[in-house]
Amino acid sequence: MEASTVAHIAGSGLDKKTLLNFLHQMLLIRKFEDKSAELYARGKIAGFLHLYNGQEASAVGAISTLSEQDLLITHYRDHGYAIARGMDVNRCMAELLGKATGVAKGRGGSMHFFDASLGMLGGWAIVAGHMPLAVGLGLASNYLAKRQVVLCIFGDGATNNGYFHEALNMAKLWKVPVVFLCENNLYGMGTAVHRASAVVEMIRKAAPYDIPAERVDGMDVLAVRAATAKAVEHARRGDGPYFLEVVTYRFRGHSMADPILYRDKAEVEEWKQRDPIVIFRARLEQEGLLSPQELEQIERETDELVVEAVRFAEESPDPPLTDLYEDIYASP
Amino acid sequence: MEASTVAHIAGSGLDKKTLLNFLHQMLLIRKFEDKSAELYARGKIAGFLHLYNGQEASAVGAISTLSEQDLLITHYRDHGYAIARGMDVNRCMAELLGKATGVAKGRGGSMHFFDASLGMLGGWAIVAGHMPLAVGLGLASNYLAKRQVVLCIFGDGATNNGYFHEALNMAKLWKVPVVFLCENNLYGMGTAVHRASAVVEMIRKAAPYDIPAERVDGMDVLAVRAATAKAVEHARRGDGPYFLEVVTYRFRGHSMADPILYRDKAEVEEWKQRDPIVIFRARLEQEGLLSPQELEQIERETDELVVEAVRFAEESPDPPLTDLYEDIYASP
Amino acid sequence: MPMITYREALNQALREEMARDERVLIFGEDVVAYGGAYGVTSNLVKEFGEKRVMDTPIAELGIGGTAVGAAMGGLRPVAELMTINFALLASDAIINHAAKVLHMFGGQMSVPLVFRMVGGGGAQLASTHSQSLEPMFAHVPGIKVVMPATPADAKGLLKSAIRDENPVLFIEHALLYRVRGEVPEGEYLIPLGKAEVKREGSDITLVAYSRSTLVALEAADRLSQEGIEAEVVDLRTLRPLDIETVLTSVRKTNRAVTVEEAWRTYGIGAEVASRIQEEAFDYLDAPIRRVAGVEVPLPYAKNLEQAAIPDAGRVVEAVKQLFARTAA
Amino acid sequence: MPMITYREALNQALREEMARDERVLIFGEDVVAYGGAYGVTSNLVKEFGEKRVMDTPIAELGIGGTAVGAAMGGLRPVAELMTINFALLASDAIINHAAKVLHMFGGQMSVPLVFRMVGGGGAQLASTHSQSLEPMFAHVPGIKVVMPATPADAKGLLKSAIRDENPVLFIEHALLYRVRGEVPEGEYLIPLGKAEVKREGSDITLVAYSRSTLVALEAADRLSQEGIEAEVVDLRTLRPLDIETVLTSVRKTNRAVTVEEAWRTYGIGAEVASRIQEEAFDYLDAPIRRVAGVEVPLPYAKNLEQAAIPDAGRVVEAVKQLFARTAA
Ligand SMILES: Cc1ncc(C[n+]2csc(CCOP(=O)(O)OP(=O)(O)O)c2C)c(N)n1
Ligand SMILES: Cc1ncc(C[n+]2csc(CCOP(=O)(O)OP(=O)(O)O)c2C)c(N)n1
Ligand SMILES: [Mg+2]
Ligand SMILES: [Mg+2]
Repeated sequence: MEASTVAHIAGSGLDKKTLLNFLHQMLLIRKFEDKSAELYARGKIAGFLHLYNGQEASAVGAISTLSEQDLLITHYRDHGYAIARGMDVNRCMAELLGKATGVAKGRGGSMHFFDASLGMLGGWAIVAGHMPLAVGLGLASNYLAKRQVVLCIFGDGATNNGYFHEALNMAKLWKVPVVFLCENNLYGMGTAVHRASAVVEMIRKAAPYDIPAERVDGMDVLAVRAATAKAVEHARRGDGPYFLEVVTYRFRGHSMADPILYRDKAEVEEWKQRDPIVIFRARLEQEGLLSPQELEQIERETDELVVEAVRFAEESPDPPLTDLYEDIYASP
Repeated sequence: MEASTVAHIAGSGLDKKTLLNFLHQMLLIRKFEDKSAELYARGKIAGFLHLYNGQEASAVGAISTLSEQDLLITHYRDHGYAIARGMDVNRCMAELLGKATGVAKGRGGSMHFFDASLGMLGGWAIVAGHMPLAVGLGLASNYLAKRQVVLCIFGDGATNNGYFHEALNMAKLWKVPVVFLCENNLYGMGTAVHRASAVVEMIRKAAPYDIPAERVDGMDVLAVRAATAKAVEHARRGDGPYFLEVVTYRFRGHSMADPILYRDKAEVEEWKQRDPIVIFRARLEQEGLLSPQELEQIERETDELVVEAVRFAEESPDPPLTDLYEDIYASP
Repeated sequence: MPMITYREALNQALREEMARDERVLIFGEDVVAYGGAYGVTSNLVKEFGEKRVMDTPIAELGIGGTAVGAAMGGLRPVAELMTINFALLASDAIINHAAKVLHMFGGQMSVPLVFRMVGGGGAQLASTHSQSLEPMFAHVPGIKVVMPATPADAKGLLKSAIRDENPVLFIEHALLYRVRGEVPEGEYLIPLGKAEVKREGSDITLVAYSRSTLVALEAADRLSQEGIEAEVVDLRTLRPLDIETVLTSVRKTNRAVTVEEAWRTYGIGAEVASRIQEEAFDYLDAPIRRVAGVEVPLPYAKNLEQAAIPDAGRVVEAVKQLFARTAA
Repeated sequence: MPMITYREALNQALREEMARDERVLIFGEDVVAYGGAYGVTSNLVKEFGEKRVMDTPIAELGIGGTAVGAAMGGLRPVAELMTINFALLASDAIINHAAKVLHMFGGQMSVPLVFRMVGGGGAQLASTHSQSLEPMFAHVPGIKVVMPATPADAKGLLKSAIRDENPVLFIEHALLYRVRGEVPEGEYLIPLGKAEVKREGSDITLVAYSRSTLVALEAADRLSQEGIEAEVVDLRTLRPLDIETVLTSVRKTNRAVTVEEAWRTYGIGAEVASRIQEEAFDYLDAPIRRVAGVEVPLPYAKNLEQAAIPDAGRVVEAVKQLFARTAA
């Protein structure tokens, strides 16, 4: 895959604490997802459950470049983004279990994680439908001179939708500070990219809007981090939108309901050799930045966080029935 | 304007009869439009009336390349296409007057000319909405091995719509024999191209679909003819869709309701210097292909056709009220 | 009070709200130089500049979505979708996005925005440009749907819509823009969700909205010459629906006819009639009749189009049938 | 007769019609390898190949429009829009294109096509994936809207829909796919536009469609234990609406309750209730009541979602209230 070369760790300009935190976040996401799969199998989680396994480097690398006031808006495969943005895993798990303590009071479920206080503005389930929302958020940022950058994450399948086209054109016309991040995991549901898109390199789709674009290895958290940092800088400077194609792969099915009849095990196994967590951990070790003790501590911390999240979620109350009638209309 | 150079007439490979017929058609369209404007002013025509003055070379040059079984589907500024395709001007005028003898029985009006027998499949008023219809027609042509080419005509404004994006992508994926002809007349309603599109050359918009594209001088009927012939040939060969940008200009307002507050007279006058009819007539004369007598005859014939069309339309009956309830559902 | 047109009243409401609140901005197709397809936004750019009055591409999906995003970002957009026919292309943004934000995300954020558009027929624009699709949108909880019938209501309701914290569909009527009426100057607000008795009467209740209200009023005048006094209730807002005002009237008149341009089946009158018979069953002396648009794509030809749109004659006829029925 | 599931019945109808008519083809998102999001098209590609079973991009505008074009070109496409929630993105293609072709262009061309999609809630998919938007589409003349409740109806109606010369919206229900029932093999057609009495009864008429028909039948069984015999009318087709079958029943029972998952206001029951009171006013012993979806975006949490969707209990309750009322 011709992707931008990996920033040598020493050259990444990141301190050890930050780097270990990346590993911590990626592991936490992976374990959160595996636990969710288990709870789904046990019937504790229902509805559609889209897991992020394999794509962790994208969320962690990209979202690490945002500053506090920046905004994040994503599609439905959103657990990883929420955790990378620092949302409370207890309340995230509670949302999956449909509890009152969930990040959306149990009303949204897996596809609709949201935390206004952290600028995580969803978690949207209509493919590509959130892209013009990102443009609107960018418009507001410019209009109110907030210098907020908006990171909008979507998949390869979304690029074939009319929303994508209208949003990118308007983003360029209005010069909004939006970074469009396309996670090209090679499939939209069960459809391979080449079966749904006339071109297989997503960056080519930014050309007709004159939006600068870069393609990056999505299995390399530092490469994603570096490319996104550049894009965010571009947007914050007032130079308008930027397009990133993050080439990655989802290790699990599209959703837990997916029989996975459309790709063969060999392909999956091959990609698993490029597990972003394994790769990054190895690199940290090579660079002498991760001792066995440190690794063990990170493993333990992340395990505990997930265990605690499940406990919190299971002990949380269901939403009261009166909640059904709340928040239908806002009063002035 | 950097447009493909004009095919020298001798080199156009067209006989005199064909060339004079082009002049005849362009004049007929121009006069039909001027008469329509007059009838609208006199209250005989109502609704939206979008006239084609200035763009005649596009319809005449492009549609002349279609064979009998080919299909044509266009947007609402459709009088020129209908006439170039050989539709009965009497019935076209009757449609504008809302008469029972109209090409759509008076139900469609100016925006919805249609003649199934000639493969003119409308006349559609939702901007860009007809583009996927063209793809569907192309799909049917391939499926039924009809080798029909579909010519789909739309404007610059339509290229910013999601329909455009989804249609071109599907056209390429399905390799349908569709020629997408974009009439870039520099405005979508009152909005200049650069105010509505991130890029001003429409051909750049074909790139992300890997569809071959060409930009041509829309004031030169022979240039349009040559480019379209190539595109149609490509599609008929089974090589898939083709994209043409025809750069032109509308001499009148967007519709008769347009106060034209968005462009200055100077610009209009400048373009009128490039009137496609004047240019083509002059060239024919230079080449010794058009004598004063021949010109006078063409002028007379086209005048008479329009006079007759108005007479026919005015003498035609209104649709019977029972017609309101006809054709709501087709019976098996 | 000054007499101005429905169009001027809307323009005035927009100007006043933009002057009052910096966060209010307008965007849509041709709203700047063109002043909007129907001239409602004309000259606003002169006063507020292109930062607050912005043209968009012909991109209804984009306009719909950017409006939702802008509202989430702290603005109060008034997005023009030109016509309700094109609003179908924004229906996903309106129904799956705008209408869901507040509840689906746990009440963390509301989306105060207005989608302005023209609806209705009668201008010979043929079947894709003449529809009355308000029943489709009024069906959806989470949004409000407003349809003013007079210049004064147009101003008062649009100002309230812009100040409302929720997504509001504001649907104007093509044939009303030139209608004149008295309109209070300056601060003049009409609460959303309140119907109004536009004419008092004791014998029958005519329930209408938008231009059909004028049709009902004309019918009422004619009926009055024949000794039948009709009360005319203008719904003004279709969601939330103020059924109380309707019921109060029907409990007095014991009869009702609904009037609308929309297609009859699954239309606005269906809901009104159902509510009346549910909640005032014992007050009814006769079935509730509906006068509605003929169920066909609206044709271009004037004679056909006119035959498809309810007029005072059809309303008078429906009312007389009701009385004939009960007399018999 | 073989007992098969609703899903298998649909698959069988597709297979039979494709085998019968070369012009029938299927396209939509993930209809090939995936077999459709709900498995309805599974294995069809093995039998008919990728020429007749085609995947599309995630492009509902495109799917909607290409289906209309393909039909105009001489094919009989069965386009899958996956869910009615996404059908909003195809609503312009359906309403401004498919529904207009025949009339607007003077009757020169019809568009025989079927849009298949799933609708309804109950699977905890949250508010953008659980809607019952059929009232929005059923409002539009020029299209037909079909919603089968049983495996047999699913097969018979889908086969008829594919043979129909008009655009048909065929709306399945997510919770019915696993339901089993007897389904005739081979040629089995049910005419569109015909309701069916699914249970006879003399005391009250329950009018429902799709999954709500099963809810009504369950309620009828419970009521019967309390001495109330309910007749259950399954509309099956929402447009054209077969009101005659409903009226015949109500003239016999003198009471009616409608049952639907859609939001109450401007819903299906509103039209049914209006028609009944218009045409059977003197037969009614009590107002027509509507049991419908609670007017909120459907939440994910199971307890909240269940509270929002009509169940047999709510139907029984509504019926009892009617009798209490008339007794009093
Ligand atoms: C408008 C719309 N159409 C269809 C769907 C059903 N759907 C949900 S996810 C999905 C695939 C999206 O693929 P991609 O954009 O590549 O994201 P990924 O799941 O691969 O991360 C589809 C078709 C939807 N949610 N919205
Ligand atoms: C979906 C939709 N949005 C808006 C309109 C209103 N409208 C009609 S024509 C037009 C401009 C189209 O411009 P262009 O595509 O360049 O074609 P031109 O009129 O210049 O030939 C607009 C905005 C419409 N008919 N359909
Ligand atoms: Mg993908
Ligand atoms: Mg143009």
